Amino acid sequence: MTSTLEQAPPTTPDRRTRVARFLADNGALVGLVVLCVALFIATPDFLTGRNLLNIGIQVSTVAVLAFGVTFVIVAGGIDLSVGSVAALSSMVSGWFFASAGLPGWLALLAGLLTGLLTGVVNGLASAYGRLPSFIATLAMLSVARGLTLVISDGRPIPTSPQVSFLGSDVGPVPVPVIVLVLAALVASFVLNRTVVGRSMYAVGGNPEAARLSGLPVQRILVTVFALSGLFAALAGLLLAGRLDSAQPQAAVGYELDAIAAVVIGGASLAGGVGRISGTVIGALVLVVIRNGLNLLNVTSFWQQVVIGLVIAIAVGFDVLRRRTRTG
Amino acid sequence: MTSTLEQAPPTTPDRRTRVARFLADNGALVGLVVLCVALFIATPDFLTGRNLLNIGIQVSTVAVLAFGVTFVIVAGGIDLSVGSVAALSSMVSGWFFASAGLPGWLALLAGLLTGLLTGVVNGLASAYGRLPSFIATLAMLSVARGLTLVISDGRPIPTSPQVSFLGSDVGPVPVPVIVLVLAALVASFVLNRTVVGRSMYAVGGNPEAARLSGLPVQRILVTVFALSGLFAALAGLLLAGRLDSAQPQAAVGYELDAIAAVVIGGASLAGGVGRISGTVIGALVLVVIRNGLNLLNVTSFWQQVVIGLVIAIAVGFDVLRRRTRTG
Amino acid sequence: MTQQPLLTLERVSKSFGPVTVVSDVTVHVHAGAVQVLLGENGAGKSTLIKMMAGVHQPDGGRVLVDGRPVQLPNVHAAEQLGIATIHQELNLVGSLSVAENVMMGRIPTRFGLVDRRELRARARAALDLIGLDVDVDARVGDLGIARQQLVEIAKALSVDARILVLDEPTAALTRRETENLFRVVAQLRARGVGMVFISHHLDEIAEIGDTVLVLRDGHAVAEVPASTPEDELVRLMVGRSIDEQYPRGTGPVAEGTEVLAVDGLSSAGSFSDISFRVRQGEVLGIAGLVGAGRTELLRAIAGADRYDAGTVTVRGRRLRPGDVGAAVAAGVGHVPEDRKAQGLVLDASVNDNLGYATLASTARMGLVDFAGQRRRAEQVAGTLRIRMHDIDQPVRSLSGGNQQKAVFGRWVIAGSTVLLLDEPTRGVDVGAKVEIYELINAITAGGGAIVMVSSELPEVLGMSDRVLVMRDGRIAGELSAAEATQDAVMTLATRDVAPAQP
Amino acid sequence: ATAGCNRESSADASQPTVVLSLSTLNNPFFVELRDGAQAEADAKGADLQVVDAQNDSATQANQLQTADSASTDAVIVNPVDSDAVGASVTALNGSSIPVVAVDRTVTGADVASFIASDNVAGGKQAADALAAAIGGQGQVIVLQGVAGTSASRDRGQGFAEGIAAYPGITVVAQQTAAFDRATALDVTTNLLQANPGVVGVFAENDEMALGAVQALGDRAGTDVQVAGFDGTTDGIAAVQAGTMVATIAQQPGDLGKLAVDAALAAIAGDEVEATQSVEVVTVTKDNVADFAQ
Ligand SMILES: Nc1ncnc2c1ncn2[C@@H]1O[C@H](COP(=O)(O)OP(=O)(O)OP(=O)(O)O)[C@@H](O)[C@H]1O
Ligand SMILES: Nc1ncnc2c1ncn2[C@@H]1O[C@H](COP(=O)(O)OP(=O)(O)OP(=O)(O)O)[C@@H](O)[C@H]1O
Ligand SMILES: O[C@@H]1[C@H](O)[C@H](O)CO[C@H]1O
Ligand SMILES: [Mg+2]
Ligand SMILES: [Mg+2]
Repeated sequence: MTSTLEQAPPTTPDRRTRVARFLADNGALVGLVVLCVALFIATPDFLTGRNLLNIGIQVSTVAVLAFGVTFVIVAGGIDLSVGSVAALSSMVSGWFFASAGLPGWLALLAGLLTGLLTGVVNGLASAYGRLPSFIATLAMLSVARGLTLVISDGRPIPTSPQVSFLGSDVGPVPVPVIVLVLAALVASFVLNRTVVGRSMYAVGGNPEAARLSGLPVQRILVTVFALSGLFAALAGLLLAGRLDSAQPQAAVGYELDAIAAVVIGGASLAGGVGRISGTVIGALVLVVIRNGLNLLNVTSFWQQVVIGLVIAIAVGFDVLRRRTRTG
Repeated sequence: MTSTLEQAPPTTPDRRTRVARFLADNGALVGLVVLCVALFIATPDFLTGRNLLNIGIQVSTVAVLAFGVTFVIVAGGIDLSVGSVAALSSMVSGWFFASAGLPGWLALLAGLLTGLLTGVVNGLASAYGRLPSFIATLAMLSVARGLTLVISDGRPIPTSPQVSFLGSDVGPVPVPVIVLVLAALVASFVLNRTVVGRSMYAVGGNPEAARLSGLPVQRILVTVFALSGLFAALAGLLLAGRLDSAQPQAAVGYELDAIAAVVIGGASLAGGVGRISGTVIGALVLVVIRNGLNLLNVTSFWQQVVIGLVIAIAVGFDVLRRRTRTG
Repeated sequence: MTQQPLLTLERVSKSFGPVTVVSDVTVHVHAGAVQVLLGENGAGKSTLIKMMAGVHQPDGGRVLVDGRPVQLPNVHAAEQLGIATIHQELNLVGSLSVAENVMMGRIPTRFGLVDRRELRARARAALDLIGLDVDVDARVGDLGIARQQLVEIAKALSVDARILVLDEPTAALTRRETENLFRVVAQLRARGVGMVFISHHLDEIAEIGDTVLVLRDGHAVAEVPASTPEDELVRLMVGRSIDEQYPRGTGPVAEGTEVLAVDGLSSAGSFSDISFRVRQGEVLGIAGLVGAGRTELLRAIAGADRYDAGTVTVRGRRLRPGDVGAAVAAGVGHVPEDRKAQGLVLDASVNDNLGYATLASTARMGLVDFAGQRRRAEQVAGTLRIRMHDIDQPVRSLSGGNQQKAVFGRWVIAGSTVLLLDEPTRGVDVGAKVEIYELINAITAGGGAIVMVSSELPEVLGMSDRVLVMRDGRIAGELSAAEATQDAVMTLATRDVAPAQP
Repeated sequence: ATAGCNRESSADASQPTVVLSLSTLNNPFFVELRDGAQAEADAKGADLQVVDAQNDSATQANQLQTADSASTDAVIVNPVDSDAVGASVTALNGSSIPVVAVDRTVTGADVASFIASDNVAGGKQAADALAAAIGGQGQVIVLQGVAGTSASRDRGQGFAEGIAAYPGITVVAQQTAAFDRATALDVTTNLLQANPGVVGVFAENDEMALGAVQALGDRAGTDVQVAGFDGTTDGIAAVQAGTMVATIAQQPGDLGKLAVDAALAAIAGDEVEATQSVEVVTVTKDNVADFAQ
């Protein structure tokens, strides 16, 4: 999308400190901080340990989904299927446990594999079948949701204890928060330290250059979508764990939240740009607004108005900051 | 999105006939024709005059929405707000008629103006505020829906006779079909014949080159989003006319359908490519599948699976055709 | 050279759709030798080397490596056989670092993970080879096009290749970088690397080439030693001789009115306190080394970038900073240095690309003048001899030199009277260059004014009435046409003056 | 059915074809309604074609239009919105295809029969049940359904009217959780931060009530009482387990069954009752055994 227009103006990276660099790379952070300070002033309930843990739990699903989407967007694609894939994965896991009688941990594995598999299908369709990823994953959005409904016959299925564990606490710390942190570390590690991760930036930034440099572009794309499917499955299992059941309508529409988190976090839909830390911030922006509006008991009609404005303003901070810095 | 990867290889258009050119430019047409033939064989109810008119009516809303989105996508942006803007516009129109007592045609005009205005706001935010259009219009998606609920207090509002007329018939011909045809002609005229329309292709293809050629990129972007808002309003009024009421939850999620219609019609989300005839075909693909599956009484869970597969296959035809042609 | 060639393209042909662009051509690449490919824009040089690089597959004929027929289905296959290629167009990822770009596809790993230290070290070594002094951690997108070209070269050099293919590597370079490159080429030759070299700078051919294969319209027309006189090469290439390479005739109108005035223009980090005037009929050349700030200056004048201080005045009217539209309306035309990123909408047709600057001005009631546009485009395409088979073909499918002509042609159609040219003849063949120079003459004869930035010093010297030399963002000196010699310019360009920025 | 073109139906000619247009199937309530209808259709030898409007009035209009042009003998409609469906039903009236409304009414057109439970009354019953459980005292929160749906409007209205009778009870927060369990979990968690003293929750459906139970953890059924609406399998189970204090049981299976009966009667030209209301029962610990399967 209007690549040049909507991309960050080039930064001049010489001799900047690490902190400054982090700030520069994570634009929406300023927006998030402003949002938090505003909520802290507006309501004493916001900055309590308990509420912060709640936010941690609530952000876990969308953030984990969004990690997968980050890979895809960095590589220049889009994944609309993550919400449906999350639902399908948890449903398959639930079905293997409840109806097929598989041991709980195997059922959990089956769920993850389901996500991986749907991701591979997305990847094959877009890398080898040459479908635009928007179309390939839109098709999967519909197919995966349909299969979820077929498997469940539209009814929730109870989940295995292993999945339910994902929704519980270890001591004072909620498991979703632990999973979130681990997933962020893994995703960030893959993106920054592995060859395939670095290659994603090349494929998204300039696919022609990537190809002419001998990168296996198609295999990288399949990996990217496979990872997205895997993270979607993990998100789906987290959600099922929290609800103690796999819901047929779980995560409907979450793809938009996940993509929004990635873009708020500074990634460009044109590809080649994006970081996991940014995605975490983007997801937090979305969750903190909703949490705050609930705390403030803003009526539900006005909530939507406010959510929209806050998203625009949070990203606006980033734009403003970049513009003043580069003159 | 992976611009080079997902784009059509360049075409060699020498001395092709107009028909061949039309076919080449409207890839999904083959998919649509195959789909229709299959349905014709499968059920006698498909190819009746009555059902074809129904399809015409059913396609009108999503096609008109998608015309507006075509401008935006050609110019390299995206518009997620069209569904909400459609709802808001019809609601404002309904409110002016029912609560403010404006004459029906003025109320209709107020609805169109509402769409135009929200579009201008989207355009300003993305052209001058430098928000990625994904974010600007995502914010508007939320704000416009919220305002719709606020205005209506969550209740449907009856519409003016002028709006209801949009849902009626003139002799044997449904008004939505007439509006659809007129809207397609206007949109196609704007895109192909006017300076601003041709400029959209340049802006979407390479915004920097467009700017350095002296094209007023920012003003063009504002126009693009304004047109999108206007067409969304028209779609909203059509919908309200068909339902004889402005619904607070009207057109939820239609943005994805509209974008899908544009992309199935051959446009690239990377910008610079797209045509109104393609969008019509894309919208027809979506509507014909749903109509056909209803006629065939495919159970609703499986329907979603089939819809996904058909979308992928319809676009796959296009990809296949292009690949064999260019070797 | 009786030994077996490292690489042979044997009677290869290639067509795109109905158009045959290479037909029955044989090329040999020998160890320790530089095979030059010469031909007009669109003659098929790049297409030929893409068949060596595994980008295109020949429709007819064979590729032989060490005498054995091979298949090169993709770039990777070519690399495996030790073939490294510098393509004519830049192939870099702007959002990645210099180091990652240099090592792309060959990122060093330790325990399966990116070995950053090794990555930087190897990239550094490759950059040192050609004498490019940039931070290996800098984003490539932040570099100017000349430095990007050097990164591209370093990328190919860092491969331990047996065969190195260089498609117009010097087009974006000044003499100094070119010399560095040739030094490396000489070293590689000594080590037995076989090379293919393409350039439109004929003087470079004798300097580093061994044999020259001349192509015309996709056919091989002659194979001659690189020592062949330039005139003869030109004749072989274009089928006629060129009387005068730089046909700059009359200078500026003596008392011509001032057309462009730049006063105290400054932009932090790019250039500082630039003032000059250009009169009717004048060609002002701007010379300088890579990174001297010439491009930024030109962009600021054209309205492409904002600036911090100073004014730009065209025929007495001050131009609003950062407003290209206003500049265009005032008769300013700007040929940017990077045709692919800044000049062209690659997927749009040649016709459309030629018409963008005149889209609005030729419209009636907001409607596009299609017939007139096509007429104008066909005419200018003829004048500039843009080689294509259809004016509606996407500009992406034109050869590099012809793309460059399309950017120039846009402003010819617009009738611009103040042309800001940034490397206007990059990649353009000798014949077509003369056409461009003739157009420059026509514009100045009609009372227009030209500012020309070029890294090709002979071009600056041959076509300018006056030369400004920039160094570190400042004007280091001004030379009249008579004073301007290669030495005088280089002295100013490299003399130590206080840098613009602390 | 007035298509006039060809009338050869794919189904057995003796088998009447009934189209059931549901507002959504992404909700156990409607799944149970469908199952009730399907079982009855099978028993009576009718061909039931189920379509899912996915909570979108326009999709429903499209589907009803499609039904009108196909070989349909009767239509059962569960409107996404009562007003919006009027035009489509009018068209069916014009084609003389009998229409039965189920769960939500149709305004502005004729229906052979309307089969439903009274959502406003149900809302009042929920208020009474919740008030009884918390002793007529304390703060409560309300989880609203999808904004703008008639079910949410009517239940909210009924609850507000009902709770007004208890001056000791204050509604401290009303927030939408979109009829969705996961959303309700987050929203309830958040509301509890701002309102730690809450003793009761009314959710406009069971899915949201179950989300609230999840958010409350141990406090559900002890410190805080949760009342839901629908009487879904999970909801009934929660009442049995004591985590929910009450659910207002509609009997979706019965709704479906009666709707099919009414449609078949209308096809046969028999007399059909204009409105049939299905009992809305307040299910609490006391009577839950009658509802549990
Ligand atoms: N993908 C393509 N589709 C159609 N025509 C093409 C394509 N690629 C190249 N051509 C045509 O092939 C011809 C040869 O192009 P090529 O790039 O090989 O020229 P070149 O000799 O390298 O020219 P230059 O000196 O300008 O770089 C040109 O006329 C060009 O338009
Ligand atoms: N070694 C260096 N590292 C980083 N920046 C540099 C260096 N040398 C010069 N620059 C900056 O680069 C900018 C010059 O831009 P640019 O390279 O486009 O100039 P140019 O004269 O047009 O050269 P080119 O031939 O590359 O177009 C100036 O702002 C200058 O301060
Ligand atoms: O009656 C139904 C159910 O309560 C469902 O949970 C939401 O929609 C209503 O119409
Ligand atoms: Mg070339
Ligand atoms: Mg330059």
